[in-house]
Amino acid sequence: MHGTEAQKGVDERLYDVGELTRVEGEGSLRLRVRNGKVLEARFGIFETPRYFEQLVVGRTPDEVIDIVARICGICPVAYQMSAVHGFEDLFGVRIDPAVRALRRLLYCGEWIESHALHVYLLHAPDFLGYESAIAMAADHRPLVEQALRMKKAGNQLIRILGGRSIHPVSVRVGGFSRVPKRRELEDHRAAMAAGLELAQATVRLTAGLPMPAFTREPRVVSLRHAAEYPFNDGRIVSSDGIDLAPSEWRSAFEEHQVEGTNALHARTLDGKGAYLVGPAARVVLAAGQLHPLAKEALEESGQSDLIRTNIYASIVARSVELVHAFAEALDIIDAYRPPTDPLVPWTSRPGVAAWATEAPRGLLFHRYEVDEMGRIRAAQIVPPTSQNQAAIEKDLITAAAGVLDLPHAEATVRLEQMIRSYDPCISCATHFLDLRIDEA
Amino acid sequence: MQDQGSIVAALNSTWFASGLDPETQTRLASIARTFHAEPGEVLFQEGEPSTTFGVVIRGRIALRTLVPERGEITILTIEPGDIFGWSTLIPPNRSTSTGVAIEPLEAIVFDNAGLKAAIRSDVNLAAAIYPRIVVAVARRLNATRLQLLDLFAKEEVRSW
Amino acid sequence: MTHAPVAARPRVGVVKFASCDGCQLTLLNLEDELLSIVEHFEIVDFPEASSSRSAGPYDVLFVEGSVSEPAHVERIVELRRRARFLVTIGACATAGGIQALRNWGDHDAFRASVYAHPEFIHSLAKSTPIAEHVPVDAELRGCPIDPGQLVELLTALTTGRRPQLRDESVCMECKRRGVVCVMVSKGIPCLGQVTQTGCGAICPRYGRGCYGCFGPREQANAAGLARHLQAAGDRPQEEVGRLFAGFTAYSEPFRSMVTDLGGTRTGRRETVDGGPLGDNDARH
Amino acid sequence: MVMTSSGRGPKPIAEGPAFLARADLQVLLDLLREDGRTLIGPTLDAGAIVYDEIASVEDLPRGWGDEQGPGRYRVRRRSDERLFGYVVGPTSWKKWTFPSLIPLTKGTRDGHRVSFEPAPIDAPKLAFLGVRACELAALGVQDRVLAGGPFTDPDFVARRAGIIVVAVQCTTSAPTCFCTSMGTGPEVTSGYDLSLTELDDGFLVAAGSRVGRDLLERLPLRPASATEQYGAAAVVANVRARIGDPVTADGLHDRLLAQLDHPRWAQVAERCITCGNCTLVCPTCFCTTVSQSTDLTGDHALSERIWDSCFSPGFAKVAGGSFRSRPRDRYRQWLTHKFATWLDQFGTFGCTGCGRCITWCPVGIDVREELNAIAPAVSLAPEAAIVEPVAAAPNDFVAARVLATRPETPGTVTLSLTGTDPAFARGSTGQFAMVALPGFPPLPISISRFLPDGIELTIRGAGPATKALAGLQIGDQVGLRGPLGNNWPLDRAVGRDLVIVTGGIGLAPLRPVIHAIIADRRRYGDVKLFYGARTPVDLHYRDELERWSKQDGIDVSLTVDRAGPEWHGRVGVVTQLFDQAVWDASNMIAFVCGPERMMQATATTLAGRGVPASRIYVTLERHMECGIGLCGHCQMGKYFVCRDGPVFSIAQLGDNFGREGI
Repeated sequence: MHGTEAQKGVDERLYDVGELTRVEGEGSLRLRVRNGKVLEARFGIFETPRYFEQLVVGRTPDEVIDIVARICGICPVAYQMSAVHGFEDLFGVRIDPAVRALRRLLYCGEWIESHALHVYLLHAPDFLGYESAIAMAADHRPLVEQALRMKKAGNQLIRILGGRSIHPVSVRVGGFSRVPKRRELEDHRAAMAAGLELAQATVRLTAGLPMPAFTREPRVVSLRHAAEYPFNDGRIVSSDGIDLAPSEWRSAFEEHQVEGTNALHARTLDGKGAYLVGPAARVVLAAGQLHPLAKEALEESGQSDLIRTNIYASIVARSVELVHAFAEALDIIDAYRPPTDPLVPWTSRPGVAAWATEAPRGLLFHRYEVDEMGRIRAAQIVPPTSQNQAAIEKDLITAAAGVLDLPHAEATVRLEQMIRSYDPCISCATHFLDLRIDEA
Repeated sequence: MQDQGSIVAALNSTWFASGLDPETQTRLASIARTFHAEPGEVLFQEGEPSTTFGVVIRGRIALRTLVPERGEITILTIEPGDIFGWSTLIPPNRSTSTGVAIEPLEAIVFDNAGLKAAIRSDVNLAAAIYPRIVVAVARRLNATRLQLLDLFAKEEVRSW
Repeated sequence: MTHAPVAARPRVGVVKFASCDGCQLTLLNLEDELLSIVEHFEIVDFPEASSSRSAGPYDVLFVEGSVSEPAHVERIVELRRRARFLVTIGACATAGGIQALRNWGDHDAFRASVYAHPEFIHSLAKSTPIAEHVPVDAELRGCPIDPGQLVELLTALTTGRRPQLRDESVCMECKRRGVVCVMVSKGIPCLGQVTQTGCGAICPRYGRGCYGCFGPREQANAAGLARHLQAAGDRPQEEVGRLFAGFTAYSEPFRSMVTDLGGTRTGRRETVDGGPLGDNDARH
Repeated sequence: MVMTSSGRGPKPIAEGPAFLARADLQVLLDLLREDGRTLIGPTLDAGAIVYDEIASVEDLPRGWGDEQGPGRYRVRRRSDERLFGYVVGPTSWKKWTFPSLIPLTKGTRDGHRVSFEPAPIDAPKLAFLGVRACELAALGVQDRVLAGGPFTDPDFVARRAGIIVVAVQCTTSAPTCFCTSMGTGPEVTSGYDLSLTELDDGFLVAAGSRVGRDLLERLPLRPASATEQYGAAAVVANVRARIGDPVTADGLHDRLLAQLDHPRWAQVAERCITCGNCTLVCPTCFCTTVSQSTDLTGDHALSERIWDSCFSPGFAKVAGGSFRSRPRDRYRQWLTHKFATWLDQFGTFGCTGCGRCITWCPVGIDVREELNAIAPAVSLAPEAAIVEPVAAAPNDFVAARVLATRPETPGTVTLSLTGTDPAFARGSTGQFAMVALPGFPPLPISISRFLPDGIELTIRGAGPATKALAGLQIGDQVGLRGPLGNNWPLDRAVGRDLVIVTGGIGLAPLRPVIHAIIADRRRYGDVKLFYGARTPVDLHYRDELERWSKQDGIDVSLTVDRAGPEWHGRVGVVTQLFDQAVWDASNMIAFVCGPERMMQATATTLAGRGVPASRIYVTLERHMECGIGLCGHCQMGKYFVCRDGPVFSIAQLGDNFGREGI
């Protein structure tokens, strides 16, 4: 980080983090302010493009499920889910209800693993003033241990269903290549029940954290389902009236390339620009479908409003979703009967397979053109972080005002903390952003 | 002028010449002379024209070759009974290594011109000597192959 | 002292190149061991987990990801200089990863097809494993790496013993666990025979064929397997090729299989301003 | 018939074979469970009939059969309700008699002290239900290999003792069966406690042991009718007829060993993936390896024994590389072991004709085809293997203490150990010890000197384990097992001229020979030591070498591969020291030790100088893990180097010596 060069009469400050830490992937932050005016606010991402949308061309749907998982090591299940539901929708595959439940259970595992990781290991150190959870463990070992216990419970759940916690192998078009025996899930119940209590404690903990002042009311977008908290089904809705089938993302949104950009921004066609996806958006739009225990935790926290207006409070939203994921997982485990037909046969048909599901970080849209041979002809993948970028940059400017009076180092940390509130998944996004603010 | 009898006797004691028929031995002895050298004495130089062919009777000759930065490396020692200077008979007639006596040396040697003349003029002599030279050189070739394998070299140790 | 550990408390770095972060995440996923690991190892650089940074020197450096842009080439050479022990982790670092499928394609076409302004994009035509650029002391295979093998490597480091990473076929692990061969009993093509063990035979245990994410084992007779799969299962050549066109496709002999049999091809990403099937297609 | 063989007074129902209604089979299962036994039997799982824990008759594959062929297996419905209407599946009983993983030793390190604690053996009480004739034969083979001595595997012995075997006669066969050729079936004749022959509505039951007879008496039986007896005999006879005799086992041993250079080996290697499936589904393959693990402190180590395969790359690895680097070598090793050298070692074929290696070969290689292509004729009987008994179980080590350390050459050190296992006091020249440190694989190391209450080991720090050993300090402890292996035949050297040819650290195993000679010098004729090293500093035991030549009447000649000007000794390979020496070989015997290639060259030269192959002895290095012929790694032809060697005469080794890939 560079210091501040104050020249006569000019107070120019540069907040520069060459490589953001405690985020997934490689990104940078640069904010230049002169006399209180933001000259440059950049959330750069120098992750190399891996051309996934090209790699899947010519492959079969089941191969796609394996390949797109590799876009992200933290949320591989999300990629498998958007893809598999898209294909099943196109091919008209009717999956066994128990399979659908197992898919939600798998998603629960990923939310738990990802949220526990972010809340405690990546984000909490900002609030408590540590450089890492490892350093934090020296003073708050029990805290870190409970995080690890929750994380482990989530990872183990994915392991039972998919063989391993990262890039699980069992999700196939039509169901699963293998479904667990009842015993396998029952044996894991105790760990999940313990996790639920820890998650509830987590909401109390994060609700009690000192929230930096920050106010704005962004447009939020997420899936919403009449009966369920959104995982892999529901309609795409927004705080300002968008309401679409999960396959219709493109009727309201588009991607476009900005100069100096290594990938694509998402924006709405209505020209209103930035919008926010992720835990905060989901809690705002779908709180009604939260599991009773999660609802209860949210009310106790008393932060429903703060979650809407203060990005830093996303850590509370994330904690509430931890409670939901544990609670719903327990319900599914208790009700589980192995599906009579774990893997229903299907036949490919040409057309467009498009679907959106809720990754831990927010709405994840996939679109595949399938040819007569049942091979992918073209693909489009829109991860949450690319949808959030515009919002992130907007909030960077909003946040700027709040940090100018702080000591430089502290201010920089605060800005990083702001960006971390989005839990940006940069490997997913693989964008270069170069946002120039013209002197207004 | 040397005592031919003692030379024949010496030749007879060597692997190289023992078993040759008396006639050939006498013929050889007639163009041979005994030769003495002290330790450290250089007998021939790598790359120089090779002028003498010989058989070691006593002592030891080190065949050395110069490796830049590693200095003079001894690649072979020649023991009693063995021959040296075979390049004398085989083009381009230049020494393939430097020969240094490392123990008080006694040898029977043949001068380039005399030996070649004798061989040209005496088919039987040629027929008797060349096979022995070929065997000697083949022996060295085989030994060199084994040396090349560097059998006692330590195992290449990786970081693990 | 009979043992020769790398260092009293080795200084460890974790860095990434082109990758999904899943392999470094595996370290954070060692929930039971993590806290005692950080007692025995000093994690000096691990951007995904900590804001405290160090440019080395490292006693042990874990490298994730493949070399796939110009800047990577100098960076890995520099990192190698600062690392006593360089350990590549995962299929990207050890084999080039799934992104190495582009090595068969036309890179410019790739860029042009994804981006309206390809001239902005800086990436190499090929995605290559770390070992193609610098010497590597040890590698953990897999997409992602196996937590058990990671622990084995760490404990080996503290005791100075050679880590027990077996280079036999996946079948060995599969049969030790009593799994019924999916290829023989179900006719599912499986790369287990030519793939290096280490994962615990996950795919066969989960009713699938191995897709080779741990890469070819020593002397993998990929050609023999390919011949058998084509003949016995009378599968089209390209379908057999696609089996090898996975996460370690760029490792020989899988690479030759893909080159000879096909299995990967470049295509076209529909650009934002609409494609052949029209911009929107609502079926709800 | 077995039942009459029982000593007890016959009961009426036991006069002839008895009949058990299918509905009453559960009674047998209950009897076995009441006896506190876990039942292992056939059950349908994941599209195959596997052996697993079963509770009742309901778990059996009622009405299921199978279709098998090279590289292909499918279960299929039968038209009847048979419980045993299938042929052998992917599982073999060795899963319980010789599990794929067992804990071996707990090692702990406390400062400079080490200790080794053998893992307790826990052998469950089991009942095997549905064992076929070929599988009974396989259990028999395991008994010979693992319990036949001179060394036994305590874990196997304990497990085997806890098992009751209920056999079933084969009433159906698969195209992969060839028990008839291997002489193991299809008729169940011995090795069982009870045998069942399944008929349409029940079983013909017979007892094969006292235990079986006791069970028999508690079953609701009725005498079998003549028709039932005839029917039972007929179905089994049909099975034999259907299988025929696909492989001529007579003389197979010699036919096969005569074809070590057959082009077919290379051809099959193009199809063979060397995946190892054939060896792991085989009911008799017993090769294992030991894997080490430690905790983060390195003070607590665990070693476990897991199934290994001669098809795996690491299997034949030594410092210099793998002895069987080519797939063709691995396939040849496996096939020749199963059908030839196994006979030399254990007096029986390693194959029982169950056909698993054919069905479960993913690429469908048919061992019968290969045998008939490679070895199609007839000839003699095998010669017996040499066995030198020593030492204890593979999992125990006795901790010895380092008394002194002496650097020999750069990277090589000699350790004097004391407090060793008393067995070492009886040890002799040429033997080796398995040397262990917690967390490291035990290593076979030649004993370079026998002391009154200890031994010396000379160690070259090459890999981590040898480095750790070479780094031992005075007072440190190390685990030893031994002495192992056979001796240099000094008795044959008495009254003869002895030539010792060695190179580098190869002098270590011969050092005790020289000590022994010096101790009783007059009994031997001329003793010549030809010793080669890489460079002058690589010569071991320099002070001793001088003493030997100056005062002990040993004629010592040294040579090095390369040297600087300061060296006035000989330069050249060791063979040149004597390939022209004038000597009388008529009464000569030679001991040779060094890198294998050097020993070949030496043996060739010695033979050329008139020393008969029967009097040229070499000591072989092979990858060894157990040191007592149980792990299979060090096999060379019909020998296990650790057990039958390491010292062999060139005559013994024949043209296997120096042949690639043996």
